[in-house]
Amino acid sequence: MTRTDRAETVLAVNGLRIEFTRQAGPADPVPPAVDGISFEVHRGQVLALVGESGSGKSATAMSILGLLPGTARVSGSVRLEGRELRGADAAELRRVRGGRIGTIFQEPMSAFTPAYRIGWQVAEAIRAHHPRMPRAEVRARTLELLGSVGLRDPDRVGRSFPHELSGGQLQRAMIAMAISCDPVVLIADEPTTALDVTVQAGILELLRGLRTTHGTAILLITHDMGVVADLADDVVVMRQGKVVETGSVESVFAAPAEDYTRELLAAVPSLSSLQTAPRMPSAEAVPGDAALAAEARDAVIAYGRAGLRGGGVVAVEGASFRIARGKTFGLVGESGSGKSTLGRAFAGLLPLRSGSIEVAGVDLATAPSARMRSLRSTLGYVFQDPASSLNPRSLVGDAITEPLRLHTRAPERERRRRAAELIDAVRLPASTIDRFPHELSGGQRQRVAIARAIALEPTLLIADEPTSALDVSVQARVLELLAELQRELGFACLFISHDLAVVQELADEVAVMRLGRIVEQGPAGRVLAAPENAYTRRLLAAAPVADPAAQRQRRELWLALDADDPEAAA
Amino acid sequence: MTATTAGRDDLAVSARKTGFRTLVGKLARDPFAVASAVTIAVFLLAAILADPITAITGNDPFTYHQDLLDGQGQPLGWGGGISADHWFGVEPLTGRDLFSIVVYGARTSLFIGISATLLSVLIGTIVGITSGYFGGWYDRIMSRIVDVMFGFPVLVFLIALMAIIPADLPRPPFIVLVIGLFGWPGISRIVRGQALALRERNFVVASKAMGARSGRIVLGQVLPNVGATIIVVTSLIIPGMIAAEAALSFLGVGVTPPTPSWGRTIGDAILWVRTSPMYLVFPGAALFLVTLAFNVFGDSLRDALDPRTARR
Amino acid sequence: MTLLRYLSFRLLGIVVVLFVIAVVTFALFYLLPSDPARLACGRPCTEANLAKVREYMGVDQPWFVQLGEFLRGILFGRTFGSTVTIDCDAPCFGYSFLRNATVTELISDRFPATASIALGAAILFLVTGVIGGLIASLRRNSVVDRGIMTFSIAGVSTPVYLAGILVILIFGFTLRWLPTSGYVPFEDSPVEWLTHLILPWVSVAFVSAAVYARLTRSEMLEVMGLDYIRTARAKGLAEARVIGRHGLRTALLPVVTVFGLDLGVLLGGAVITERVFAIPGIGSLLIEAVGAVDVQLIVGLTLFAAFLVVTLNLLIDLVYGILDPRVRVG
Amino acid sequence: ITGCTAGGGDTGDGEQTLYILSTDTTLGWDPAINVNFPSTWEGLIARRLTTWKVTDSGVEVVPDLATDTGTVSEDGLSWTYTLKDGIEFEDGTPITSADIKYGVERTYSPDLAGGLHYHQSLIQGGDSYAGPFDGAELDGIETPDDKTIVFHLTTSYGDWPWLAAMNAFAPVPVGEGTDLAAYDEQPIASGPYRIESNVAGSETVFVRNEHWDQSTDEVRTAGPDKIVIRQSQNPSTTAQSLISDTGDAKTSINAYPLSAAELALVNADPSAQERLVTSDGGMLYYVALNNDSPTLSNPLVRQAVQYATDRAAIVLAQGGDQAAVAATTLIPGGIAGHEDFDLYPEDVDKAKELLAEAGYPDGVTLNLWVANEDTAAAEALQQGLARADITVNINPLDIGVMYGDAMGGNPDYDMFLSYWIGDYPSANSYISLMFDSAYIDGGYNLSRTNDAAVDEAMHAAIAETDPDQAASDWTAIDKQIMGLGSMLPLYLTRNSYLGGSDVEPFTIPGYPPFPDFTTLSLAG
Ligand SMILES: Nc1ncnc2c1ncn2[C@@H]1O[C@H](COP(=O)(O)OP(=O)(O)OP(=O)(O)O)[C@@H](O)[C@H]1O
Ligand SMILES: Nc1ncnc2c1ncn2[C@@H]1O[C@H](COP(=O)(O)OP(=O)(O)OP(=O)(O)O)[C@@H](O)[C@H]1O
Ligand SMILES: [Mg+2]
Ligand SMILES: [Mg+2]
Repeated sequence: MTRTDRAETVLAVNGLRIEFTRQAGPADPVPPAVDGISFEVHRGQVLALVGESGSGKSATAMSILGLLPGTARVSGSVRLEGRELRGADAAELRRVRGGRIGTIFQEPMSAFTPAYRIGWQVAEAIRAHHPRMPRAEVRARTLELLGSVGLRDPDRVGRSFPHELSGGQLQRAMIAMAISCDPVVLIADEPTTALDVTVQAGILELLRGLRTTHGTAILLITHDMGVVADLADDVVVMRQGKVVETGSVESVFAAPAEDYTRELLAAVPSLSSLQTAPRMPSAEAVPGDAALAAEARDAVIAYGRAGLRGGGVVAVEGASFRIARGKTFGLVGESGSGKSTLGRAFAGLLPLRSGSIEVAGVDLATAPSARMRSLRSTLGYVFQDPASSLNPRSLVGDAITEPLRLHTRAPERERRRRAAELIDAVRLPASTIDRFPHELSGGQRQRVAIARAIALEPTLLIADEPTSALDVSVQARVLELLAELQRELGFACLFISHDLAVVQELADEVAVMRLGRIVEQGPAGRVLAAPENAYTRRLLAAAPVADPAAQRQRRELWLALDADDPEAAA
Repeated sequence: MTATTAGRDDLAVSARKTGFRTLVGKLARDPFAVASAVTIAVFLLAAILADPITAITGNDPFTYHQDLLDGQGQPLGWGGGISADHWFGVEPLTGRDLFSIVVYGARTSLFIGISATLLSVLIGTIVGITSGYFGGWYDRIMSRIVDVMFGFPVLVFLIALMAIIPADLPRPPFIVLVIGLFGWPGISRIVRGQALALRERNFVVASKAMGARSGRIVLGQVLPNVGATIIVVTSLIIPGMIAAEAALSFLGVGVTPPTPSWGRTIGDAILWVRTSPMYLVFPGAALFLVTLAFNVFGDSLRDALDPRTARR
Repeated sequence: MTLLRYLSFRLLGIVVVLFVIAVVTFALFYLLPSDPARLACGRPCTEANLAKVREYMGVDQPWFVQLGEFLRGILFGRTFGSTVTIDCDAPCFGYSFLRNATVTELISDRFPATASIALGAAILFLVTGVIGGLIASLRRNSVVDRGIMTFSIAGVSTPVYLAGILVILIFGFTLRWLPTSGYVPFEDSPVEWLTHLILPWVSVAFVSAAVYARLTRSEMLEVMGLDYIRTARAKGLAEARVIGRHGLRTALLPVVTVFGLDLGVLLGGAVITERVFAIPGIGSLLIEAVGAVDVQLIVGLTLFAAFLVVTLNLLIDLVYGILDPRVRVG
Repeated sequence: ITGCTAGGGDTGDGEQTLYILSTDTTLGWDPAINVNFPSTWEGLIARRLTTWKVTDSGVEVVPDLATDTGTVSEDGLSWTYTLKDGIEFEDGTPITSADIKYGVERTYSPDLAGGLHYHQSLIQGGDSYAGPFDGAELDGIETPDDKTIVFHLTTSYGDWPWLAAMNAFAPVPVGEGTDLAAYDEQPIASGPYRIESNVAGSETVFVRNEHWDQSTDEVRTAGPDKIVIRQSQNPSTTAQSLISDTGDAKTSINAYPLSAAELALVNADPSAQERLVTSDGGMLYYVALNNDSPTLSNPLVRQAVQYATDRAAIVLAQGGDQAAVAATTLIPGGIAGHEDFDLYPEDVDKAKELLAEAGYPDGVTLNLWVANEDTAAAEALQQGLARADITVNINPLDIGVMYGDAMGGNPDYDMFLSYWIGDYPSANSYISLMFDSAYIDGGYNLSRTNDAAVDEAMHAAIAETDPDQAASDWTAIDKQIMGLGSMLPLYLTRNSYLGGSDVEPFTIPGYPPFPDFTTLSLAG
């Protein structure tokens, strides 16, 4: 913070230190989660807090509002508009929370109380700070807020329960709630992590608007360097609870002073240059039958029971593509476009309403159950959410060798040896084998899931967003690992992601999905560099890159495309 | 697959202990668990070794000692006739040795309480898991059966049944069967709810994707995750079952006299509580202690089995 | 499935359940070698007299015929009596020959007492249990928490009759605060109604509240760690509101389920409590009916109890939908 | 509120209320089916032709609605009664002989089964009569005028005067009582009280019947202004509140005898002890030894059981001599025909010998049916018999189910423990119902005694109209039956009642062992 032409400081954190004590048991020393960090946030500015997972970003944000659990010990000072917040009494804290400081949480899905309607929850936030405001006015203000965050139908959204809305809609509602009392500071903890790029772009745009129109100061927490480049004015890089580097976004991105920052930036996968002009379709090399690992033909997949007149949710409509042996087939598209559904169908977990899917020449719909089971031994599956795909009560070693137990007669000792091999293959410390999933970090869990998927040396690996929950450095490692394993084992891979850069790095072929349909497919280089479909182009434009200058151009491009497209996402 | 694992064979030997021994180790470090386990063990031992234990004073729960009573059948002497021969005193009206009655009563009450619980938990778990996991028509039919079971007054059934079964057949197994067979719907409901949620969890789907058969998924993935609930329910139900036996005896459809049972003794002793309080205190305390122990032990066991609280 | 379809499906289920219960109960008492006519026949009982009574009670018929008549009575009503005519209008749930009254009348006579015990006790144990569990969860691992949990274990471990007798001894005879037995209808004297019911309520609540305290505590511990609680706090809500509106609301879901069952069972007759406190309710009526092998009354009461349980089940499922919109039907 | 209002039964205007605390949960008052003794509750509302006068020494039949206790014809087949003047129902209509006839006729309706039916087959035409509701009349009863009623019997019957005192001989206004449920709840009273309200399971309230005239009634004194029968009372709490003697308890009395535990409570409280009234005898507890059982069909085994019985233990298990006296005969003390004898003085060795002789040197195993509430006696019996290697399996049952089974074609027991009290104080009512072979299936002949000699002797004794001759006949029959060994009398209860301090002192004879509510009065 060297510049002097700064706007006034609204939030100042000084020498913040956070320690978590354990509930019971021996008092083995735990290193502090946050160790003496300081930064300032200025009116109308965005300060980004970046760093690897577990570096203390969220803990810092929570401590500002005094929302850490009772096991946390906090020292240092947090000043809001010059007043000390640490040690403030409950009433003062309540006034600040939601009043002076608004908060947007990670994972909008779980951040709303499931039992109440969205409108009610937003109104509750208003009433908490304006207890005497008349009902009608509260209602009007709620609708106005929901409208102001770009929700198309605020009335309907207000009447909806959280589970009835999409992640993007919820995140917007969350922002509406956060700004309901015109806060001077907005804390946004990973506001877009779970969202797809087009929605993300919309939300970032919204935050930017807030900053300019209301002069709100924003403390942005993220590990997505593209998002930082897109929105932030200043950056604080954290690692293991300490500040590594501070500076303006331009200076940090252009000339990182610390090794760690450099590493972090280098790990960000980047989209190669983007062409937005439509091109003539060109003939594409389609793999012949011999080289085929799997194929979908006019697959229609629906959830729910099919009534007489269709019924249920049709999630995938008429998808056809082929996956060549040893190649990676990328599946991209916005959230809810049916990517995971297709993935599940390839594993035979969902019935097809019509069409067919063949894996290794076997039609999944007609295969007898014994055939199906043996087929599954040649299939690896990495689920979208790695944490939940591991049984919390199984040790990692047992989880990894589950396929061996199911399909081979390998004795215990042999299984254990194999587990050690696999753990090693995914570059995890050997001790991981005897841990429970909850004792691992997200990245580690993801790797365990991969290890399990390749345990039987599959011919087809379905990887559903294997890196979505990871920070860039870990993500880079996992992707590298996947590529390496593929080279080694030669499996075909159905790679599902909404991160175009990641897909570009890994995939040979790409299909772009939207609303259950494949809108465009072809070689990765072609589709991602010179998309023919308008939607693909918009998707590409929405993906932020970790370069502030370049990102500014991309943003303008995206805004232009967005304005063109009548069906731009809500 | 790579050379790096070559030198790592040491790994293959020392597996992390997740089995019974670790569990015991964890429990051993929890003073509440130890205390309750010891209590339960003492009662179980007393139940099993009822004969030698009561033989110490040369008593049994059946012999009348009416010489120890006054003309109205009240125990003579302090504390309901407590003496070196009769540690807990004697029963009013009959003069039977109360210590023997409590010790032998443990046999009946614990046998009925534990077996009926096991029966209920077994059926409840099987029905609950399968109907939660498989769903569909099976689940709907099972839910209706559970409704029937809930709606049916056990007591009527028991009273009627007791009149049908031949008198010379021992009653405890029948009581176990009946209260066990009527006790499972509650458990099945709880388990079903959990299984329903677990079915959608990714690790269950993952297991399916790996080619596991339904049976294996139910046993290997679903069951361990409802285990904690089952254990807690079990520990809560055992006292309930002992109390149910006691209540049946209170209503006169319990075990046949003179077979000692805590429930019957307590039911009788209540009438005497003001004139011979010790008659109620000893069996009452025994019932209370053992149910308390089961509850506390259940709580500890749940904590010990949950990997998330492993480091406590 | 629409709400209407769901409801009709469930109502059909209730009918089936009740039918099954009626069949089982009839069959069960037919298995009994007891002859209800002999018990009704008076002293001395001649063969001729017995035959008349048998015919009059309808027990000379095979059980399925009796069952058929019974079911027909529910739908269309029926008449009893040989030289006098006793009308039992639809829905007729039977007639007690020993009491010269239709089962419906008997139930409506006795139900207020049972309902008074059940509802009062239910409210008491629900409120104390939930509040106890709530306090314990908020003061986790404190002395208060341990105290409440120990007390609740004591409750679980106490048979209800023991609790009943103990409260009678303490509050009725030692302290002489409250009457110890009997039931006074609310219409006669609300005050007496209340004072007569306090002890039954307390003894039932002491035993049952424990379960609720434990359940509430564990659910609250779970829920209060969820993300949306943090959101509610970050909005600047008062802690009481966070706990009450956001925490408890979800934590109460399983409590509601258990409560529905408990209430259903209690309403169907608190047999032991009624016996200990000498309250003429459905439970004691059932015991008497069984003792007298009054088959129609037994079946009628059984059906009534079952009906309460299954209807409350349905009701709870619907309430569940209100509390948790995610499982809402329709 | 029980125990909270001060001042006993005196309500504001000096009205006195007697509270009778009963465990009953339903009380029906239709005289056709009510089985109360004439001296207890039903006697308060229903007068009958004759009634009981209870004194310290026992009970005698005295005129009630009739001017005398009836005149019997030479052949003993017709009984004639003349009604008093000035007798009215509670609504003021005079009671006529037709009302009495109608009342008796009602008891024949199958819709009103369940009462005492001793008179039914005795009266001519009774076997084919099915009640008055369809207009039919019973030929055996004649009412030449409003004041006279004549009963024509099929056979002479020595105990007839006792029968005429039963509830069946209470008047019911002709044509009334067709709504059976309503009439059972609130019959039309002829006694000193009428029913003001009757809530099943809760309480029955008796208030004064203004149309009852004391001068026409030589027994009832109608002391309290109001009598409330509290139903569904818990025996243990009843005893506790009577001991405490506060509030309503001062004018309360228990309807059913105190148990051993309750007695112990009374004994611990000197002031309560003073108020305790105990009868000399009461219900006869007995064990019927099933003559049809494979083992007990052998008279030697039955005798072994008799010899091995430990009556002292059984009596103490009831609460000692304060609560019971050992019984060795069928006819209890206080009943004409009673003679003290013991054919089987306790002798375990003899019992073993008999068993060995019967071919059971290692003992026998017998099952015993007993009602849930009587298991204490069963256990004490069990331990006594165990001394002679007789193993007893106790099968406690609900009392209704137990009788329903035993009489309903499933007499699957070896021994059956229960109690008996005659419906009127005659040896006949203690013996004939229990040992006449006609009552084996479906009746109270639970020992299934089928002995032609016994049958014959009983029929003769029943027809005997000379009381003294009848008494000695019954004594002989008592010995005869005891000789068969098929009946094991255990003990007679001594019934204890505890009145509140405002209940005037009273006594209880051995028969009927209940307080005489028709004469009970309150102090003040
Ligand atoms: N309630 C808690 N109890 C104990 N330790 C905690 C708690 N919350 C966080 N920590 C620890 O504090 C450290 C900082 O966590 P924090 O959530 O701030 O990380 P983060 O930078 O937000 O990571 P991510 O990018 O994964 O969200 C981590 O090591 C974490 O394990
Ligand atoms: N179990 C289900 N039942 C009903 N509808 C479902 C179910 N799972 C998914 N859907 C719906 O199917 C559609 C496709 O979902 P899918 O999970 O395949 O999307 P996705 O492309 O993987 O999205 P994301 O990027 O968010 O993972 C969505 O509209 C979704 O709401
Ligand atoms: Mg975080
Ligand atoms: Mg997905």
